[in-house]
Amino acid sequence: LFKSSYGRMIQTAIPESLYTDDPTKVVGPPPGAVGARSPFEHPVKKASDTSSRTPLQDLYGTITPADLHYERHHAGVPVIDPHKYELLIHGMVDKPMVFTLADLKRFPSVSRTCFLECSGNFRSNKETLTPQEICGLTSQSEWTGVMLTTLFREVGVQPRASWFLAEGGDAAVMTRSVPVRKAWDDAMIVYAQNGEAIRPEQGYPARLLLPGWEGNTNVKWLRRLELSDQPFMTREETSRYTYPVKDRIRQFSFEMDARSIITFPAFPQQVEKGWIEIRGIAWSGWGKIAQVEVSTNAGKTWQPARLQEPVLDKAHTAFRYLWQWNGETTEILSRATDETGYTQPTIQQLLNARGADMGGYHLNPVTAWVIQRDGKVLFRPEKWK
Amino acid sequence: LFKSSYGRMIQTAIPESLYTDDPTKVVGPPPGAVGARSPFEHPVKKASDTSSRTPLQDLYGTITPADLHYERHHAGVPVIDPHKYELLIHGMVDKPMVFTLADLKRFPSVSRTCFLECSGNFRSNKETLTPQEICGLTSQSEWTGVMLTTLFREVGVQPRASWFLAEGGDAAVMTRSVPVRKAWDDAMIVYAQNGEAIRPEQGYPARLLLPGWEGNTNVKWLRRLELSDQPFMTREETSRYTYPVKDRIRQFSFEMDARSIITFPAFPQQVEKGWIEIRGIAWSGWGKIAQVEVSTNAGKTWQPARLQEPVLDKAHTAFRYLWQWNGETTEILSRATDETGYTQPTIQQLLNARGADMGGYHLNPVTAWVIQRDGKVLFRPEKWK
Amino acid sequence: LLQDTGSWPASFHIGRRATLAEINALDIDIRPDGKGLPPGQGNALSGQTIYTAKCAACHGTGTAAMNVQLPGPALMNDSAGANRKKLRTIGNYWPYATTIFDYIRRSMPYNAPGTLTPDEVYSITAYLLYANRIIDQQTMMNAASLPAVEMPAKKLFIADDRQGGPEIR
Amino acid sequence: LLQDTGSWPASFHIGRRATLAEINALDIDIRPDGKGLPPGQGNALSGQTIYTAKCAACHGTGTAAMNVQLPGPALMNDSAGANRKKLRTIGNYWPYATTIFDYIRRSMPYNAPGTLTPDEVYSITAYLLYANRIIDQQTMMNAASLPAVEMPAKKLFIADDRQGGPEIR
Ligand code: HEC
Ligand code: HEC
Ligand SMILES: [Ca+2]
Ligand SMILES: [Ca+2]
Ligand SMILES: [Ca+2]
Ligand SMILES: [Ca+2]
Ligand SMILES: [Ca+2]
Ligand SMILES: [Ca+2]
Ligand SMILES: [Co+2]
Ligand SMILES: [Co+2]
Repeated sequence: LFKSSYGRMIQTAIPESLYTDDPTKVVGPPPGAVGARSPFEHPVKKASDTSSRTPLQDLYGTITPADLHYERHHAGVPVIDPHKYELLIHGMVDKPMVFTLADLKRFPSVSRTCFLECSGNFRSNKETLTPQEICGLTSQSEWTGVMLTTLFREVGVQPRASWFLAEGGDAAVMTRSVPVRKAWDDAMIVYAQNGEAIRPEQGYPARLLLPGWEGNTNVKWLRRLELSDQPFMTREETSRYTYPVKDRIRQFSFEMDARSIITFPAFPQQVEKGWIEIRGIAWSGWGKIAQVEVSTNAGKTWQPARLQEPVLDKAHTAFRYLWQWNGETTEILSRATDETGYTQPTIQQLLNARGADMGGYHLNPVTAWVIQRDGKVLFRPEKWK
Repeated sequence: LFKSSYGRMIQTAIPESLYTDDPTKVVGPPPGAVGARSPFEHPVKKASDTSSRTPLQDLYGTITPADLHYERHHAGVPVIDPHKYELLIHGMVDKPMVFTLADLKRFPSVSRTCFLECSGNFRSNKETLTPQEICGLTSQSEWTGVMLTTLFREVGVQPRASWFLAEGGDAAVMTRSVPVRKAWDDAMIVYAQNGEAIRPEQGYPARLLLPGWEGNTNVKWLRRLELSDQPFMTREETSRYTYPVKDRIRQFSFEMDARSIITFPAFPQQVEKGWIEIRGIAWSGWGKIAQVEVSTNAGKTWQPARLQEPVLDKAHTAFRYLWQWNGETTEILSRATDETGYTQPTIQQLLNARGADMGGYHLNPVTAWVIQRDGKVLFRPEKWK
Repeated sequence: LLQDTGSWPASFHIGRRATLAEINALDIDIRPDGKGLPPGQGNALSGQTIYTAKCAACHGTGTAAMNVQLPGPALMNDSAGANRKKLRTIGNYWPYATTIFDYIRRSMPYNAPGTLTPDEVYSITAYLLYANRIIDQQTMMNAASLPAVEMPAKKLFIADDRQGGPEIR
Repeated sequence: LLQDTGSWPASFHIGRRATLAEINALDIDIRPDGKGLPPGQGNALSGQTIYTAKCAACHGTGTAAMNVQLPGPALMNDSAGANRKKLRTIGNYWPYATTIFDYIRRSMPYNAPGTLTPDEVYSITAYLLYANRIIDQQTMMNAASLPAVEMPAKKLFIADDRQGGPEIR
């Protein structure tokens, strides 16, 4: 008689024994305190020693679930007690000050949805790469916090201050120098992500958010800001996050250039002849996405894709393009154009601009997927080294 | 020597032993496959036998984390195998059809962010109620799926069809009748929520989404749609989700009227004299929020609050109002106005319109918080029965 | 939000045609005009026996709120149409008799939904109509008689007249 | 996005003034001009001993990529400024000597960060500069001499000239 589990199950662990041929005949677990994924869904980040990548091909729309946000740390994820947390702002200010987390939350707040992207976000070594492997070091959240200007106003940043050091409270004591102009533009100190407290991997309890700027500058577990009249030339802005351009080394490359990737169809999908909605995301660190074009004939001709409204500033923007595949081998590509008029380049255009030794940061080439006759989809690797 | 846990910890369970006075001295867990909340954060839904409520006072911005989305089921959460899932559309159509989940995902897709709210979302019985307890039966997600019109076009809905039955695959085999006009307007069948597959509690693998309409009509675990020239008069639209208005019973009340609630400061917060940013959310099932006004003197005068951009159609909209509290006892209130010109009423206005026996559905009164001299915040209960 | 469907094909050729057998297996709803009612019948006499065995444990047999809190709501009122403010039941709040059949067949008993035969559902429906003073104990309920039952609360129902705009309704 | 701050008070009176002791406890950064360098000193001779004990296990002592994959990157090149395309090291890629001190003090050794004394950091810094053929084995590194070290790669660095707009850079 008691097929019912009413009142006895906890929803965070639905056992296999509950699986049934006809769910209309079995009462399920009642409402609970915290939900959980369906036991049939297992989206995971792909982790290496130093980073883990968002499964772009498993996602829909534009929000990245917080537990699938990409990670890049330089000494792991610190455990920070929010009651002990403090942010120090000092240097070229009238009044050096300390703010607790509760203090930060009391200031006027702002929410904004934008992407983060590691500037080393590109892999291209073989055909069997997923969108996650090619460029899963980007994710998007709705962030909430205080505008950095609000705090700069409070401490009285001096007119001659042109840079600030942002320092993390992790075991790398991560530091980056940031031009003060970014604070007057749109920098924030954020303590919330997708509606709840920011996650440990994204900087709990508070991080710097520099919309559109390379991930590493968005210092996590932020403990200190020092105002200065010059950059500090930390290891992360000299030995790392710089790259050869012709015979020089380009430094302080902050904005992430416009980029897009088709996430469906993509390896390891297999598609059928007929109507296919080509889907992907496009973003730019310079502003809004103005247009995404899709080619279904290996780049010979391009058609505009539909953009999902609302198109936000410096945000992952979903695009879609309806295509009837005739079953012949072909290549599909996407390219993003942002509101500054910049169009996502090919790897060859990047090579022309930067030289053959161009290094691995800030690479945003158009990527192509080969659709084989059997419907299998393969990445088309770019070879340039 | 080995304080480091590098490579040995898994991040989904950071043990207390890792807590340290100085996180800059201890390497933390490396990047992982799935993130987790900080061990210091425990947002939870408040569950009864039949529903669980979103902790509005613990949230920031406008997205509700999927595992904190409110729940209301009539026979628990079914476990549905996505590979066996099918949606049947039949009745007054030219071509009755069956769609698998994979089929639904192949059609042209759309993402939209909107709220859901149970039409029974109101409690008012005592002073010590949190926003969660007063009106936590509302949450917001970014939903992705197929427009219902896309499917209706495919099956050929007949011109005389004016209603459709939506039926769930749970043990209640939940059914509601919906006017076909909502399909031509903005109804969707959604399979994704906040970037990932929809959660079991919200209808995995697919549910009906009727933006702005009472939660119960957004049938979860959707298995069947039947087109008809009349409503089916199911239990949920006769015995339930109807309410006495004067001497009659009002039926088919779909749209959720404009509403707002201050979520900070709110019970059980205690505030200090000085500057306070009053925060809350406002929403309307009839369209966009046009304005939110805040009163800090028990309703004598009202001032416009700032609305967080982008203000979306039928969506939770964050509002903020900067206020300097002088330490005297007072009452703070918010009231929303939507783009149709409707302003959130007082309970007295609702009583005047509906009569003393007005029942518990579709109640959206202005709610007031009493700020005591000691900074403690209490709800001001409404008594009308 | 809505797509520009101008360039769309007449059909995407996604999904497959439903068979009549597939439709019949799921098409369990009953409309107020009786459409969907299966063959079979039953009256309050047989219904009372089934109700006592399968329903009373959760819904009780009384008409008023008892001291114990039951898992399911009360289903009966002393006199049709009365006491609506105190207790909403089939007798004083349900506008269509067909809804009783539809709901019990799909959702009840709560712990074993979908297990009742059509005759059992007709019988229990007849019993609940009888216990709410709407039909008498012998009247057979079937596909012809059930939709014809006049429910006392029907006249009370009005369609929502809210329409947006400044007026509070 | 930016707030209309017109109606804001000059101060919200949230947060508190930092004390000098608090600032000094956290203010560990070193600027290229030497600002922030603590008292103390060391040269490559003492540095090599410490490096062998605390760093070599992860970073090796060689200058070329070895067959074993070490946990940390190689830090030395045979000749200053050479082989940049093959191996990026302090000698051929780091523009400021102060960065070595700053980074080692805050982040190394990887498994015990923040445990080195100023003298130890000066010594290791001197050793790494020596091993990269930039200074000789005896030269003392301290708050005065370290910022004065000319790094071979400095002349290579240029500020980003991307500025949005159609041009690919
Ligand atoms: C194990 C407990 C249980 C049993 C046994 C049970 N029910 Fe129910 N019944 C419930 C619950 C709980 C509800 C409310 C469900 C909801 O609101 O979604 C309910 C609701 C109902 C309703 C709707 C009441 C209203 O006011 O809307 C009817 C009619 C009903 N049951 C009839 C029956 C019949 C007939 C049987 C036996 C064949 C039965 N029930 C057996 C628990 C039970
Ligand atoms: C347990 C392993 C380990 C030990 C011991 C260790 N390191 Fe490291 N070191 C690393 C790793 C890993 C990195 C790379 C960190 C990163 O990229 O964030 C690194 C990076 C560095 C760098 C930056 C290299 C570059 O090219 O940017 C320097 C300089 C350095 N270490 C110096 C030292 C010194 C000096 C010591 C001893 C006092 C030391 N390390 C001990 C693992 C170690
Ligand atoms: Ca549940
Ligand atoms: Ca720049
Ligand atoms: Ca991690
Ligand atoms: Ca209506
Ligand atoms: Ca039917
Ligand atoms: Ca300093
Ligand atoms: Co990075
Ligand atoms: Co509801």
